[in-house]
Amino acid sequence: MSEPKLMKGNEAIAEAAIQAGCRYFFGYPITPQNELPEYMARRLPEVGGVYLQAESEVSAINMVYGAAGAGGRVMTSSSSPGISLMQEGISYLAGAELPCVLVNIVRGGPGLGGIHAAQSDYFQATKGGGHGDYRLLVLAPGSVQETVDLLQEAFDLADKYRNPVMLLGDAVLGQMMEAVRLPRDLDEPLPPPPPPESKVWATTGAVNRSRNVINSLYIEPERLEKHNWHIQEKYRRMEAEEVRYEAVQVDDAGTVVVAYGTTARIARTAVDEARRQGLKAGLFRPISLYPFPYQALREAAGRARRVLVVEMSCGQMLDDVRLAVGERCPVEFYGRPGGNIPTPQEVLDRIAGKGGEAK
Amino acid sequence: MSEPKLMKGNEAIAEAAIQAGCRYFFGYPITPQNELPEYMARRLPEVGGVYLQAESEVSAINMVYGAAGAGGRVMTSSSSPGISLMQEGISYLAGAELPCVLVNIVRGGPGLGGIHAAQSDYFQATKGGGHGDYRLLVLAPGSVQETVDLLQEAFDLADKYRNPVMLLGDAVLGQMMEAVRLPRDLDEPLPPPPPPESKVWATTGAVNRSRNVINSLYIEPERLEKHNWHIQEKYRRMEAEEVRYEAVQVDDAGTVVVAYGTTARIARTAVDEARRQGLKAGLFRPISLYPFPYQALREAAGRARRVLVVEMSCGQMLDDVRLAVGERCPVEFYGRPGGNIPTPQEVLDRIAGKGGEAK
Amino acid sequence: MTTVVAQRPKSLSDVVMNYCPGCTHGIIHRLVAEAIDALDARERTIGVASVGCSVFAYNYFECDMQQASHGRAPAVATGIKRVLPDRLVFTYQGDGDLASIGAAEIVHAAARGENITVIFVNNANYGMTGGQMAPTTLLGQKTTTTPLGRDPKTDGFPIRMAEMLATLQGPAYIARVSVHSPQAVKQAGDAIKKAFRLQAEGKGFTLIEVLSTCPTNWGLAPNQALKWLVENLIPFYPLGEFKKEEGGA
Amino acid sequence: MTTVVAQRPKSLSDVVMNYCPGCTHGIIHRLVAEAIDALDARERTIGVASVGCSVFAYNYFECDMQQASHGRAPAVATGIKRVLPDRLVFTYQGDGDLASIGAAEIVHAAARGENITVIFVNNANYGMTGGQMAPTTLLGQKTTTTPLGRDPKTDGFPIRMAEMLATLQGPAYIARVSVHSPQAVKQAGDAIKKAFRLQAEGKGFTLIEVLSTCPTNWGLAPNQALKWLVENLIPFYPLGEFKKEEGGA
Amino acid sequence: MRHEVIMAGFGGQGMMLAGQLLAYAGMLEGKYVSWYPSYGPEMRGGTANCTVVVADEPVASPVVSRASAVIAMNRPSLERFEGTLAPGGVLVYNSTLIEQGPTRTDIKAVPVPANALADELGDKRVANMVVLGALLAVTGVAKPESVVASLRKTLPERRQNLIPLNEQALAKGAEAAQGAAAKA
Amino acid sequence: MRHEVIMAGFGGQGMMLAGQLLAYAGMLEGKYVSWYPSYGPEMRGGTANCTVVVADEPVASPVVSRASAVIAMNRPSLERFEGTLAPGGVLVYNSTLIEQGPTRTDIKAVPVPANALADELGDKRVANMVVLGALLAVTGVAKPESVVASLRKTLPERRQNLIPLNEQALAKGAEAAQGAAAKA
Amino acid sequence: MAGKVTFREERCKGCALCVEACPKGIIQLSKRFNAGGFNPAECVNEEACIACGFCARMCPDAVIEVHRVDR
Amino acid sequence: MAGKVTFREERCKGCALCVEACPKGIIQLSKRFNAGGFNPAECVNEEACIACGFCARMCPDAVIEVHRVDR
Ligand SMILES: Cc1ncc(C[n+]2csc(CCOP(=O)(O)OP(=O)(O)O)c2C)c(N)n1
Ligand SMILES: Cc1ncc(C[n+]2csc(CCOP(=O)(O)OP(=O)(O)O)c2C)c(N)n1
Ligand code: SF4
Ligand code: SF4
Ligand code: SF4
Ligand code: SF4
Ligand code: SF4
Ligand code: SF4
Ligand SMILES: [Mg+2]
Ligand SMILES: [Mg+2]
Repeated sequence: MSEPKLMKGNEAIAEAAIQAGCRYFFGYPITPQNELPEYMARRLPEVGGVYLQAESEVSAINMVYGAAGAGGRVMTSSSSPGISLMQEGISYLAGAELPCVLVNIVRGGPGLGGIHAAQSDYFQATKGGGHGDYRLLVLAPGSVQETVDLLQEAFDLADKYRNPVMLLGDAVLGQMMEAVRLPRDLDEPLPPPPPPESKVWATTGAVNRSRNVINSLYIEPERLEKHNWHIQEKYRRMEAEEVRYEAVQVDDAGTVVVAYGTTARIARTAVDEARRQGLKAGLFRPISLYPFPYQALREAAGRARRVLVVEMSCGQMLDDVRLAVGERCPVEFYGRPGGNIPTPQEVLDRIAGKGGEAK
Repeated sequence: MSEPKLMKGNEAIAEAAIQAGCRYFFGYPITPQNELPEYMARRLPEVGGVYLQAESEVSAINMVYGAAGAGGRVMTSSSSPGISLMQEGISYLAGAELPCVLVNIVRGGPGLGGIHAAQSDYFQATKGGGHGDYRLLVLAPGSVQETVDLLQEAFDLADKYRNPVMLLGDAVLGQMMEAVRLPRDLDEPLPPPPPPESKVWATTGAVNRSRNVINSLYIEPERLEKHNWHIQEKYRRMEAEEVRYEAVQVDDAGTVVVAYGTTARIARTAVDEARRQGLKAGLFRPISLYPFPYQALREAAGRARRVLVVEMSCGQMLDDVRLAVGERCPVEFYGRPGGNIPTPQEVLDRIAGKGGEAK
Repeated sequence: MTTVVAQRPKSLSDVVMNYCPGCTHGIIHRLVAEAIDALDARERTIGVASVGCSVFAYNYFECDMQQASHGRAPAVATGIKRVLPDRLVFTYQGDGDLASIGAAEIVHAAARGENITVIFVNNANYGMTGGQMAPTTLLGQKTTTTPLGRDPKTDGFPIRMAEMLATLQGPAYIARVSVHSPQAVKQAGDAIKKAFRLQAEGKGFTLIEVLSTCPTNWGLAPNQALKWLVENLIPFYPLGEFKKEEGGA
Repeated sequence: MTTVVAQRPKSLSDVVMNYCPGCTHGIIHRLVAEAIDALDARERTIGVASVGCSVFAYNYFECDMQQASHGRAPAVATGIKRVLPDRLVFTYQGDGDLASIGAAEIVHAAARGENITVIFVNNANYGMTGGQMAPTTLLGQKTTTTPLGRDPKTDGFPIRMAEMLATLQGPAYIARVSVHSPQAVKQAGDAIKKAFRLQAEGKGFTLIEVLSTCPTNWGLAPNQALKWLVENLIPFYPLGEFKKEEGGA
Repeated sequence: MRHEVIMAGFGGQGMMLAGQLLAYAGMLEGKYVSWYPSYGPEMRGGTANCTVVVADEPVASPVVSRASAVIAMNRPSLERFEGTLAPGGVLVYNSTLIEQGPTRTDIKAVPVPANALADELGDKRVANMVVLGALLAVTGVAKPESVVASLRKTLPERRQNLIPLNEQALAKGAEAAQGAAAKA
Repeated sequence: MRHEVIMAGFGGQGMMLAGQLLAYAGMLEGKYVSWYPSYGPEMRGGTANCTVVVADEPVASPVVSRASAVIAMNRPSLERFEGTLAPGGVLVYNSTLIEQGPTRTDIKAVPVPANALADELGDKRVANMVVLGALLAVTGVAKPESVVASLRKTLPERRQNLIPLNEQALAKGAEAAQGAAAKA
Repeated sequence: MAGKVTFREERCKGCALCVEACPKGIIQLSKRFNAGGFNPAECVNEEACIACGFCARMCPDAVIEVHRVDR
Repeated sequence: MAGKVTFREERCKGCALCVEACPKGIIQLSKRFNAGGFNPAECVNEEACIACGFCARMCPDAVIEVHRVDR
């Protein structure tokens, strides 16, 4: 563990990725994540890695495909419009079962939208914005430290399942500086990452083995169907093994607030304040958005009087919460789309039953 | 009404669009929808329209953006991977509130997948595969005739809401020939569509008015949030006014089969056969996938013993059905992804409680 | 008696432009507006703003405007032009927008001889996002993503777009100009006017590449930036006309 | 005593290729395999199949292969090469794939001087999807989306990719060859071998454009298709070397 | 009544068109019909096939896994589709190109020397109508008159003159089928 | 304890860096801290600002709508952020460049001639440390020693020699603030 | 023949490109700050102006209007 | 010196490009059908073969192998 450093989220992500063995980064500039590729551009060559600015996000995701297929530990990052451009490529990565880490530092949409923090890419990340039946494993950290902590896991999970893993952040996480401890100090030497050949399926050259093929085309429906169920089987495994969440004071809570990422920080403050004021509130914070912690939330909601979903969007995780909660109790919603960040007071008001669905 | 003609779905869509006033088509070839652009390439010049083969789907959707912004009645079509490439552009269209019709003749995924019929782009179409809080109005016809019938409406709804409308078909609908009646015979003259200037917001040249701007950028979070809620308000209106579905023999059904598009045809045959065999089955067929007919399905499920969802996917509409049904009765699933089309017998077996979730 | 030598063109909206002090984007805006005025075409011109520092161009031109997604302005302009063939349609794009993410769109609009005018502002970096490498960044030039200077071995070579596009049959006119001096500005204005005029005559695709400064990200005072442009950009990006009134017609 | 004059190269998998009878894609595959064999490089070569009739190329080359999304093979190859700089990496792309949807990717791989070899099969149409217009379709040529023949006013002009890319600094070698006769096939094979050799020497980006037939969509018998190629394609797409061993190094 | 017919041959042997005419004929007879082609890269191998459903009730899926009849114009088609026939189904095959008939015995095999008969009629191109005539005769999917009516509706003016030839081909195929059936 | 400070000026006036040092200092004192920049096209206008939160409890949002203190290095910054101050909040402003102070009366205004004082110290660049010193003196967000410690941790070796100068600047700012406070 | 050169001072960003462009050297940045916080340009010797328009041509913000005064 | 030319008949698609390429005109399509349903190419006069390899060079399906027989 390094001593605590004050680091910008975007830079902490980059450094943590490198410390997790990432040596290949392909990306294209976009606000509010530019410090991430810029950090990579400075630092990767120092550790024998490759930073390459692609001509577009479409190209970047396909470079990721090539590098992942060649056995590299690889990552890209972007923000909402750029991630939309990657959807075909992401579907290919999932279809060809290639491991990689994708970072989306979400900004306000739709269209060019804005450059401030939002959570309106939840559907795209969790349900699959690309075509076909596939999923990303989606992790949503709530602080710069958690982002750093999740990165090693993100790469390992990508390898474990041979599936892309998305880190869903937002402009607040990307732009803010917080105290953070990295696995290693910046001047500590890094162990060399495992060579590409250690991935036996990778296209590293057919030496002493039959040739490897990276592909997502199955022209016979029977083969494609089989492939699809094979992939689904991985998702069932993820649903069994990779659910992550945090539950704070939900056991006796009348109001369970459900929020992830930046919104969860704010909700946490509001919940604490509510308790101080004698209101029995709790916070349920999904960390893995896919697989979503349906079961745990269902149980928490079973004991509550109501559930309040807070998102920096018009209501997207809301669907998953409703699926979890069913008719156990009412599900209410408070949303701030477009780059406005809800304040603890706004959330507190809704906990107290004041104020409307939106500002 | 024309006399019945035997027409391929793709060509019927093209002709119906032209008869609905569509004069601009921008697209890029992809199986299994090629007959659609090819028909447009032959026929549009005859009616004073423009067919242009774009250099890619990314370009095509942005040509649609320009043409829609200029007041043209415009359309594009593609199939799954191509639609994924359009996600950024679709988000822009929704953000800038531009009317147009998008056709997705879905094929098996993920990745390059296959070229046979599938329904695995449901999430992408209904939840928004692009970034930001936006929705497409999604219509899912179940036959070539219904496709034709829905097209006039699709264009009118696009104009009514200033929002893209997606026609979600699949390779079966696109490739099959069926008997179809068009609004007009092919040799009947068509009335000229309204001029671009009739859309007062369109960028047709600032003559005798202040300039018009087509844009989705709102750099101030406050403005962007307001814009977002404005768009959401349209979606609430769609949810109130544009729900479409068909319910067949659901009133006394023990098993309500829920299916859309091609799968609904097959389910319909299975339901009829089940009735013949004395099994009380019914079919609930959503026609508008967004807005989804939650209320009507909830009511139908309320009277049923169980609901069976059949999709040519691994289960996507399933989420919406679960949201509608809640805990009123169990929701079961039968899916065939990747280009295999379920047979009536397979569905009948599931109605009768035989066979598993998938083949 | 007084005669006007210089004043704000009608087609330039009377608002503050958000460019950094001394950024030549502003000069180029004025030249475009003057070209539109020269044809008395404000009411039948539709402009397309791209994504870059000039993203707000839709607020700066006093004609109908569309804001296009990053790199796709030529496709958007094509959509407009095909619906409204008798209007003037132009795009205003940076070098990241046009030469990087939008490379396919510009090549194909040019190859089609699409009857539009493209204003291509080459400032050798991504201004808007804070000064990353662009396809036009010179070898050795430092940017936030080439901290040690652009190295062809890892970062590739800069692209001369005007020369590359001039190999196509579609373009009617392609020129490279600069705005580093009053004389250069005059020539740039003439080239832009010519491009719009050729479009009005239906001659096909026209593109003016304008060498421009980015004082902020180059880390130079505005006048120093002009000097850097003259000493570094012009030698690699020679000024001139690369394609004249053929094709497209 | 007998000596081998011609036999199946080792790097060509021993399977039936799904090309139409007489389609010259098959000849080009063989030439690529021969070039790999000539360098004895099958075990250190990674190929990238694109989307087009040659999509199944990943089954036809006896080396490690990746299948890339439509148009993006140069990006995929770049990803591979950056991880494995000492392997040989090639793409095999059609004209729709490379010159249309993949225009940005090829321009930028070339501009970067990416040390890969691109085999660019120009058959003047989209074979796989049933014969639509490609960027390389000749003026007047009939396709399913230019039923009256390609008209530059609406459909634009064909693009000469080799010439266009040769304006860039990154490429080490760009040539256009054909496979219409045994002599032409010999020359094509030599060019492809040269490209692979230059890559092995680290010289930078190499691209061989191969004029190829599509008997099925051209609606011609295989031998007639070769004749059409000679009489129509070659005059517009002259054979030759457009860029030789500079840049990239 | 429900016929599910697969018609297969080389590209150029006219099976797609024959299938469309059959569907059209069914439509004219007031039936529910569908026609569904094979498409995509499988065509590259040189075979083309389509599926025609003609039924009294709406067609659920135009794609069938078990056919009631198959027309095979060449050997690869026979090999590929013999297995998809339902027991008791009809297999019309082009005995000019296919020397060895089907191996299955639970189906009704109808050899028709289609190319030879077409040659007799003086136009190679009507081999497809010969086998279609044979199919109609054995299965009764539609009446030959309806196929002729379909031709009348779909052929452009300048090719209407080909109708008598096609009529003859249909008849010749029917005849051959009856002969074959008699022999069997 | 919870301080929410907005620090604003032209790009180049060093506000972003001063904010980082303040956050670092808070971290060294064991507080929860966050630093958040303005970014994107709003920079194009030439102003740059950041928000620093230093608190005893975890920071919910690093973006604040109501600040407990504001540093304004130029007039546009003053105009923009005066309104975001909570009543009773502290406004440190650079009186070298801002002739006319704030209009609000429910806040504590602290004019500091930052550029002039920096000039006195012989280095224009430390104007940011001058106002930071003033802020620390008036609000006690962190101790000046902690800011100096932060400099020690973050400055590269070859620039450690600048620390005494910065220390002086902090002190000079504190002094000026106390003077201003005395006057008010 | 002389020139009259007027500045829309509140729009000036003090970039000094006009200063550099003026062949007569009669434009300077003033010590004042405008609302944008910039030191705006001004003509310090209008008598000497030759109405060449160079200053206006180089101004990125269309701050300057130049008239030729034919006396 | 003469040639020996062998065909992997089951792989032949009967495209006849070899027929056209042979300077000696000794390749023809046979009347047989192979498994693919094609009329495969064959050499009808191997004696005349000069082992030029042209047939193999033009064969898209790598059907042909050519050997030079030095007698
Ligand atoms: C799809 C997408 N990718 C990236 C961005 C971020 N972005 C905005 S402007 C820009 C580059 C602008 O550079 P350039 O086109 O050279 O214009 P300049 O700012 O230099 O005038 C980028 C990458 C975006 N908005 N959308
Ligand atoms: C994103 C995407 N768009 C479109 C397609 C459909 N498609 C497949 S191949 C092809 C064109 C192939 O033409 P070309 O590259 O010239 O290769 P050829 O078949 O002629 O050898 C197209 C458009 C696709 N698979 N993916
Ligand atoms: S960042 Fe550069 S290009 Fe953008 S406005 Fe500032 S100076 Fe101009
Ligand atoms: S369609 Fe054309 S390019 Fe494709 S395999 Fe057939 S002949 Fe070759
Ligand atoms: S018009 Fe010419 S002389 Fe007069 S102030 Fe401007 S630049 Fe100077
Ligand atoms: S050029 Fe324009 S903006 Fe710059 S200083 Fe002169 S008047 Fe002001
Ligand atoms: S080797 Fe030459 S001579 Fe012999 S068969 Fe082949 S082409 Fe003819
Ligand atoms: S060239 Fe090859 S495939 Fe064609 S006929 Fe000759 S041997 Fe057969
Ligand atoms: Mg730029
Ligand atoms: Mg092609």
